[in-house]
Parts: sequence; C-alpha cells; structure tokens
Amino acid sequence: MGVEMGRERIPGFELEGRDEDGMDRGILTLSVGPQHPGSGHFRLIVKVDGDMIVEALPDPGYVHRGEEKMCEYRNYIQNIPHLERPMIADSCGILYPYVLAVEEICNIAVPERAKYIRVIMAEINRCIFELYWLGIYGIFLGHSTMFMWPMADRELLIDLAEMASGARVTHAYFVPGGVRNDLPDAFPEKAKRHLLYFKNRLKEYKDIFYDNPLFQARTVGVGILSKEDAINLGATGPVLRASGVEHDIRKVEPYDVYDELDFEVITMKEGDSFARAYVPWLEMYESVEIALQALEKMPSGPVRTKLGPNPKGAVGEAFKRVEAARGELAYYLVSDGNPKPYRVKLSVPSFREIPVMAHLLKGAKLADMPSIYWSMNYWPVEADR
Amino acid sequence: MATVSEFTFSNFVKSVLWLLFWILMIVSLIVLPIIFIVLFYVPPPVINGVEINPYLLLTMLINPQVGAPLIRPTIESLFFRITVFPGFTFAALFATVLIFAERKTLAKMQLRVGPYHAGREAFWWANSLGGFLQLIADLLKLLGKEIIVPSGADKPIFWAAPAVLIIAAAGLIALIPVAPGWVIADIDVSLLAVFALLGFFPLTVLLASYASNSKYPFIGGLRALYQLISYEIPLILAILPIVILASTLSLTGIVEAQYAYWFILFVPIGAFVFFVTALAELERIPFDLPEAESEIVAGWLTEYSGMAYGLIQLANYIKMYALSALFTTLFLGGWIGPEFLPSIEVFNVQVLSSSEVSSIFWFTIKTFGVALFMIIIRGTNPRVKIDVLLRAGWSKLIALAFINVFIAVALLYVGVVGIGP
Amino acid sequence: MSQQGQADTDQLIVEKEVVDKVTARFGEKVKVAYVKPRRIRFNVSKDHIIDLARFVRDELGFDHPISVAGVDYPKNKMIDVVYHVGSCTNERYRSFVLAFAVQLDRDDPVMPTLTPVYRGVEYHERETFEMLGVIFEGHPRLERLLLPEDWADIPPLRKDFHIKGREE
Amino acid sequence: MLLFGVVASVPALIVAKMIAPRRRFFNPVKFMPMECGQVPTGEGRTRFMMQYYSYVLMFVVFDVMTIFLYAWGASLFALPRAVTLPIIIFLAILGAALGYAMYLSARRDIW
Amino acid sequence: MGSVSGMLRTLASGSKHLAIKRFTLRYPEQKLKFVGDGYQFDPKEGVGIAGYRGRHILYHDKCTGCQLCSIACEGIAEAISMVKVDKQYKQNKKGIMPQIDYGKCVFCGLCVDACPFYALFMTDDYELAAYTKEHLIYTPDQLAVKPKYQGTYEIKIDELGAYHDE
Repeated sequence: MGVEMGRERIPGFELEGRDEDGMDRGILTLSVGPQHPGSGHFRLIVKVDGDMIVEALPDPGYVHRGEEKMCEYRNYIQNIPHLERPMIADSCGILYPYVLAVEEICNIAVPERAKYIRVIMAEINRCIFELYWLGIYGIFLGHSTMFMWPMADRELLIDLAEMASGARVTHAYFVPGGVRNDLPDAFPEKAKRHLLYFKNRLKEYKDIFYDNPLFQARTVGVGILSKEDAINLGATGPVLRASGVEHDIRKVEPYDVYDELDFEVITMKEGDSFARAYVPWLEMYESVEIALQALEKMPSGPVRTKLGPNPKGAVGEAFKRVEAARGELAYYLVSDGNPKPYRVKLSVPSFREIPVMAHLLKGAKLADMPSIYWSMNYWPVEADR
Repeated sequence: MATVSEFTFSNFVKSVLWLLFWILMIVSLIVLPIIFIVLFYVPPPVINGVEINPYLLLTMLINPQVGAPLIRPTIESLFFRITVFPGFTFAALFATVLIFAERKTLAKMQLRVGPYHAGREAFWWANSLGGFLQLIADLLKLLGKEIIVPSGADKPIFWAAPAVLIIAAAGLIALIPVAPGWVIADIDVSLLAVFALLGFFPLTVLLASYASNSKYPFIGGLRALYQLISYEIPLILAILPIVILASTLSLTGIVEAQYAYWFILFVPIGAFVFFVTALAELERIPFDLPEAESEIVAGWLTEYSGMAYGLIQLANYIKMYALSALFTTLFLGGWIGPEFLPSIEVFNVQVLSSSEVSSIFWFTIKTFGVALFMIIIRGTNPRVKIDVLLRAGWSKLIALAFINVFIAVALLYVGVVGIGP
Repeated sequence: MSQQGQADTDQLIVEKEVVDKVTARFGEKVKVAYVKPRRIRFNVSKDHIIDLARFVRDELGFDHPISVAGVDYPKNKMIDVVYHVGSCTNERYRSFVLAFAVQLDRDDPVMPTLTPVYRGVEYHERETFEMLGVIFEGHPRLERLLLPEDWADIPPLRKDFHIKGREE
Repeated sequence: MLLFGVVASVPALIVAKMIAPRRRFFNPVKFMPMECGQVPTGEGRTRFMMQYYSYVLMFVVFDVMTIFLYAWGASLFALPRAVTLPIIIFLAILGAALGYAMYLSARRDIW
Repeated sequence: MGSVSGMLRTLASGSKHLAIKRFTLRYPEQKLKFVGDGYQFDPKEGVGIAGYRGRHILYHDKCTGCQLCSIACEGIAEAISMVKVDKQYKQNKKGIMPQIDYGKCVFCGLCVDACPFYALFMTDDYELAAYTKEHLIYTPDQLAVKPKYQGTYEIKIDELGAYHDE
C-alpha cells in the first residue's frame, strides 16, 4: 500500500475567529492523559478539528518528584540510587554523566578496566532501553507481537546486566571512581552468546515490523522534522539523527573509552516517524558491536578507586554530557566545597523533546498522534524528574 | 450492610447464596404455578405422532430408550435449530473457542504461554484444559462488575445497543447453511439479507457512541461509521461474481453450485477483497481504529463496562464466526467435502446421517481455519490510519472488485464455468 | 580528569579563538568566567544577552540549545541563570559547550527571554520560572509546568525552601 | 432468531445488573464521562465534522448502484448475451463517476 | 509489489514463531539461577563482589553496632534503623544492630559498601512479599538467617530460539 496520499498536509489552521471554547465551530478539546492508554503520566491537550490536530499543548508534571532539590540534601554517593529513578529503563545511561561530573569535581581518577566495564554496561542498557521503547512503539501502533518480542528479548540483556550488577533494573552500578564490582568470570562468554543471539533476533523485527507495509503506511512521511527545526528546537539523540544531523556525543566528545572503539553514527535524512523509529534499530546493532569490541579489548586490573566515605568536591562547576539511549544527557553540577552538591541540574533528552513534539503535532492527524508522540522518545518520568 | 470496600470472599458467597435463595423462592412460588396452569390449558406438542406430556418426560428419565426416536424430530424442529445447533448455542460455543484459540495462538506467536493457570490448583481436571477455565473466570468477572452508565447518557439507547448488536449478529448466523438442509432461515435472497444485516452494525455503533455523551466514543463511533460504510461497497462488489457464477442469491444454492470446484479457484481476487473487507467489518486488528486505544482510549466502547461490554464482545466474536462462515460458504465450498465420518446413532436409531456429520465437520473445520487466519493476521500487523484505510478501500479494493467482476463475466463467456448462454 | 589533561593543551587554542571572537565583538560587556577544555562560560548582563545569543548562534554556530539552569545564591543576593548551548553545524566547535550566564537580582529576577533565538529553550525557561521564580519577559507561555496547580509556596529550588523534615 | 437474540442477551444484562455491586451512595465523579482523569469540559455530543464526509456521500450513491448489479448478476444466465454490453457500459460510467468523486474528495480537505 | 512481498514476509515471520520455543519463565514453578550467593563487599580492596542484590544477611558475631549502614541509608531510603538486641557480643558494646524495613529498601546495596567489618552482605532471596507492612520489617534475628533459594533455570539458546531451561 504505502502512502499514496497526494494531498498536502494542512499546516494547522489557526484558532483565530473561533469561539473561546471552540465548541460551536466543531473543535473538540481532548485531553490525552494522564489516564489514557496512549499517554503515560503526562497530559497532552489536543484540539482537534475533525481528524486534524489544530493545537497540541504538552502538559508534563504529573510525576515531578524534585530530584534536583533532593540532590542538594544528599552527598555525592547517596545521590546515586535516586538519580537513576527517573529513567529506570536506562539506569546506567542516566547515571553516567553524574558520575563523570562528580569525578571531575572531586578529581578522581578511574581505572582503565572500569572504563571498559562502564561502556559495556552503558551499551547493554541502551539496548535494554531501546527494546522497551520499541515494544511500546509496537503496541502504540496496535502491533501486539511487536510489544511482546522486544520485552522477551530484553530479558536476555537484563540477565547480563543483573549478572554484572546484581539488580535487574536499577543497577546503581556506576560510582565515582569506577564501578561497584568486577564482572563475574562467566560474564564475557555469556555476554557474547546473548549479544550474538540478540543480533540475529533484530532481523526478525525488521521482517515483522519495519518491512510491514502497514507500519510504513503509518509512519513514512508522518511528522517530518526538518534539519533546521531539529537543531533550533534542541532535539537530541535519535530524533536529531533521524533528521540528518550527525551528532553523537560518543563521537563528538568521546568520554571514557569511546574514542578507542570503532562504531558509526547512524543518521537518516528523512526526518519522519519511520526514520525516528528506524535509527534506534540500527543503533542497537552498533551497540552490540561496541559491547563486543569492549569485551575483547578489556584489560584486567582494578575496577574502582578507593574512595573516602564522604568525598568533598572542589569549588567550581562541571558540565558533563553523554549520549544516553534517548539522546544527549547532561548534568550541570555546581559545588561549593561541601560533601553535598550545591546545585544539580539534569538536562534530560525527554524534556528537550517536548517543544519538538508540540511543533510536530500541530497540523498532524489525530491518528498520527501515537506514532509522532512515541517516536519522540519521550518519557514523562524522566522529563518531570 | 457491607460496603463495597469491605469486600471479602465470604460476603461474596453470602450474596450469591442469598440470590439463589430468592431465585428458588420466586421459581417455586410464582413460576411453577404459572407453568402448571399453562400446562393445564395448553395442549402438549406432538412430535412424530407422539404427544410430549410431562408423563412421557418422566418416563424418559427412567428409560431413555423411549426418547430415542424422538431425538431426530426434535432436532429438526425450528426451536432446536434456533436455540441450539446451527443457531445461538453453537455460535456462542464457536465464539468461545475462537476467543480461547485467539489467546493461545497469539501467545504462541509472541513467545508467551497464554492462559495457563486458571483453575489449575482447584480442579484436577482443569489441567487437561490448559487454561480454558480462564474464559469462565472472565465471564464471571464481567458478570460481577458494575455497569456504569455515564451521567448524561441516553439511557435507553445505551442499554439497547449491546442487545441490538447481539440480535444483528444472531440474525447473520440464521442465514448460514451448515449442512444440507441445516439452515434456520432458508430464503431465496439470503445474500441480500446478509447485506441488510451488516448495515445494522454501523448504525448501532454510531447510536451507542452518541448515547455515551463522551468525546472519545463519539470520535470512535464516527470512525466506525466511516470505516464500515466504506468497506461495505467492496464487500458487496466482491460477492457479485459469486452470484454471477452461481446464478442464485441463496446461500444454500451457492454452496451447491460449488460441488465440483470451489469458487476461490475462479475468483481469488474476490476472496482476497472479501477477506480484507470482512476484517474491516469486524474491526479486527489491521482495521480496529474505532477502538484504537492509543489514540481514542477504547473508541466507542469507552463507556461500556461489565456485562454490557461483555455482550458487545460476544457479539463481535459471533460476527467473526458469521463472517468466517460466510467466507467458507461463498468461496470454500461450504460443507462440501469427502464423506468419511460414521453416522451418529442413539439406541440404534439414527440421529445424524454420515453425510450430515461429515458436512458439519467440514464446515466447522473450514470456518475455523478462516478464523485462525484472521487471528494470525492480528498477530502480525499494526493498525492502519483512517485516511489510508478509506483511500485504500475506495480506490484499490473497489478497483480490485471491479476487475474481479470482469474476470467472472469473462470466465462465464469463455465457457470455463457455468452453463453459458 | 586525567584523560582530558593531556589531549587538550592544543584544544585550548580553539577555545581561546571563541573567546577572542566574542570579546572582539562585545568587549567589556561580556566577562569570561572560565575557559576549560571544551567548556567556556561567559557572564553577561541581561541587556546584552540576546545580542550575545544571536552572535554565538549566527556567527559561531552554537545553534543547539542544551539546557537552562538557574542557581540561587542567597549570600550574594543573586540568581544565576545559565544557558548551555552546543553546536551541531560548526565542525570546529562541535565538542564545545558554551555557557552564558546572567546574574539577576534575587528580589526582582526579570530578564528577557531567549525563545526568539533558540526556540528549544521555551520549556527550560518555563521550568526555571517556576523553580526559581525568574520572570522571562516576552515568553510565549510563562505558566505552571511541573509543580502542582495549587502550589502556593516559594519557588522550590531557592535555597530558603527546605524539604520537609530536612531543615538543617 | 431475532426473538432469541433478545432472549439470550437481555437476561445476561439483567443478571449482571443483579449480581454486580450497586452504588451504595451517589458518587458523581464515578459517573462522569471518560476524559482521562480530568473533569470533562464541553459537551460530548457536538457538531463535529470529520474530514472524510465525501466518502459518506459516495456511499449513499454507490451503495444503491451496487445493489442494482445483483439483479443483473443473479439473472445473467437467463439474459441474452447482448444485454451484457449495456451493463458493461453502466459499470464504466459507474467507475468513471467513482473516479471523479475520488478525485474531488482528495482535493477538498474540509467539508 | 514491494508491499505485497513485505506483507508475505511479515506473515511468514509471524507464523514461523508458531514453531519457536516459548520464552516465558513460569515463575512460581521455575526460578532463575543467579551468580554467587549475593552481593558482598570487600572493604580492604574497596570493591564489591558480584552477586544478586536481594535481602540482607547480618553476621551477629561481626556487627559492632557502628551505625554506618544506617547513616548511609539515611539519605537514600531511610530503611535501616538500629535496634537493641538481647544477646551480648563483645565486639558490640552498645548492643545495637540494624533492622531493615523492606517496605522502604531500594536494594541499592550501599549499606553493604558502608560496612567496614564484613558484617552485612546481601543474599539472592528476593521473595519478600508479606501481608502486612509490619511483616516487611526484618529484625536483626531474622536477618541473621541464611535464606534458602533454589533457582535452577537459566536462559538457553539454541537454533529453536531462546528459552528457559534447567
């Protein structure tokens, strides 16, 4: 089938000239969320005229828990468990820049092996997250099989993460100065087996999901984000790369050992929902490759610099960013010389996608809402922090 | 009086027992006297020259052999046909099996187990059913839930919609021939009646959604209306070649016309179009946008809860059975297949002949196969968009259906099929 | 950080280049707070922040807004609003994060919005507005974002707001 | 069958109504229409126009036309061969009209 | 034509999985196998020893009642409180030991990192469900018991896909 809609998309006809509530002119205000199967803990006030979305106003804040304020009351180590709560599906990714920033503030050196372990865990977590995301993308488009398969295959990688860190979801594995514990002896072999199997499984996703003409009809040409808009609106991660911007923190500003590993930055030119869904799938291949390479290259040695119980930071500030699964995740850490941070600011990718989402939803069809919304990689819990 | 929040199992059992007590009271004090009075005045029915009176029924309890000659006349009676065999009970049972098959098949496709635990610890025999009791549990759950009618709803329409849907679906099964002579309403223009009954659904859905006084059902109802009416024309056009080839509008006649070759061999395009449109009429997964949960919550079903929702779902599955059966009847030769099963005899009196048993078997197997294919389609496809759907329905499917008509006419004139003019 | 120490001696040349360009254009209006490897921070008054933002976006290619952070300094009676921007188009400055900060009076924190320059900071500014009480003039939609609708306390990220049970 | 549909479905509703827990006290929030946890704003039933109104118009016309074809299809054997040509012409006109309607409906977005 | 072949490939991929082994772990009957006895920490080296982070185990003969675990937990979950124990140990003059509320614990294991005397480790027992909140509070005596966890299943991979097997 494909998209044969020859007509042009209406660029959001304006609300002017209509009544205050818009009811008389047939404009319906739907509040999608917070109790909506397709929203998460988040509200999207959508004004529809027939099948067209006239205006979409994102309204986050339903799961705000003041992580930034909480950080000011806890010391650098105690912040670790609660900082990964905003994004437990990618708990290594959200902790990574914090750990890097604390290392810079407190001036802690990291052993070489720990850097490799961090990269392996970060990449495994990226796959875990992207599978979770992909499964929900499947069920958003009504594809129940695509919901179940990634959830099952995710288990393979969660098993690896659990073997290394001891917890299945909230690993709390990275600490300033390395990682909590060394990998078990059986880990490299098991990791290779699982990762290679997982790489084969990825092809099945293409068969049933990406090559499915009905899926393509729903996503190709939907919600096109131009390169200029993507940059100016501050999009990150797969959303930015799907619009043709080759921007990956692992390449532009390599942290830990990413500059010693060989991988490619995935970009696509189209900038539509399909590209945004396809980029993570390609990135999973790269992640598996990176993890396998890191397993090969990993040296032996210590994994953690011994640390006092209450490390104090120097006066100053640090701004560290990494490429988490959803995009560029940055921590802005201000220290006043106490064992507790003076101010921690999380610049999370989900929060940065909100204006992009509002921009793309305007003028789209109501049926395109799930495919645009979820292709944004938007996680309400992470955005609210 | 216990409040809802203090729900305990003992309270539940108590309320069920209390209900049973009242039912028994009402039955013994009111219903039984009425029955006796009616029996006193109404002459008992006569089947096969035997008067069926209470004495005979009691005799049959002791000596079932007396009843054996009466079985065949009974099952040939209209009442039995409507209630039990080709009628409601059979369809409901088929729908139940379909629900279970759907859950198990989808689970297998998705690397899951599916219903598995229900009743496993309570009953030893539940082990062999592999979770089939889950359906009973679901039924009980639906029965035990409060039916919430939203304030401002149009109550009569809101309550009537599930019943109307069941009635329309039941009307469909009345037209489908299961075996030679086994059809409830054998009318000459049964195909047109099928179209008329299919036209009921969009209207009911729209009314139900409008009656809910809520936004999501309203959008869902409109979508259902657009989708159902758009796919009705390809559906009608896809069947036209069958009518041309069989030269009759009666479903029984169409099946009999396929004694040698199934029509799917001549008009595969028509079969494809019919299958797709049947999926759309059923609102099943590639076309379930009236219930698209990620966009409009549950579409026109949003405000329905409890048994009202259950009945709508039952109507949907009965409709699924009816459309699969229609596909079988129109394209797969209905009941036609080799005779190989023995006849069924009770006390040496033949109840169903060998050919009838085989026919029923073939019909059931084919229908189940078609339904299973619908389930597999559900497992592999996402939902489509309404504009794509309407566009495809009106341009591609109608074009295919027209081609299909020309193929049928050409086949006829070339002389491949039919008698030819 | 050890890894950065070695490789960035030559990198700092590029950073100096950015600083030179900015100081050549703005002179005394912009103060350089620090130049670290890949990180540069300018302090600017609120009158010139839009000019500075336009300049770094158009001339230097820092076109990718990353974050807006507000920091409360009750001792100095000021609120620091820090904009972090990165670059997506300029290959040379790609790994840099440029920060420019405005020091505002703590009792009357008003500053112009940067949404005309970077559309992406709209929600970051809204967050800073409700978390620190900074008012962005000309912002298209300066409303409650994350906090409950009936929030009547002081902005929570100010230092004189304490979490219940943890007043120290 | 119609009667039986009533007989089968109505008792289910009645039994469900009997078994199911009933409201002990009136809770207005519970009986609000679904609006994703928000207090509903505006009417549920409004004048609301989908963009696909053209398809409904087309349905009204072509549904009747297609049913006419059945009269022809069912009696094709009884008709002489020469009658088929006018029907083909009728189909062509039908198809052309349909194509034109599709073309128009694609050009207009709002009805 | 591309869409037709895509549709067929989709169907084939879906129906192929009717023959592939199920992945599901039937939990109460089958339990996962873990590495080691649980997460432990070596304060001399300053690194942990890999293992599952389930409920804690407390060695009474090593605990000195120094409260470090409780202090560490204060900023995280506030799950650990020090309580008096009846028995007297010579290394534990104050006679206090940690009591853990598993309704609050987040199983981060930082209390284990904080313990300098090898007294508090974690085990691979994660089945802590209880009917009341009070049952979730584990006293020092309960924490001293070594749990029995028999998980034998792990993920196997062969040509028929991944599945859980003994």
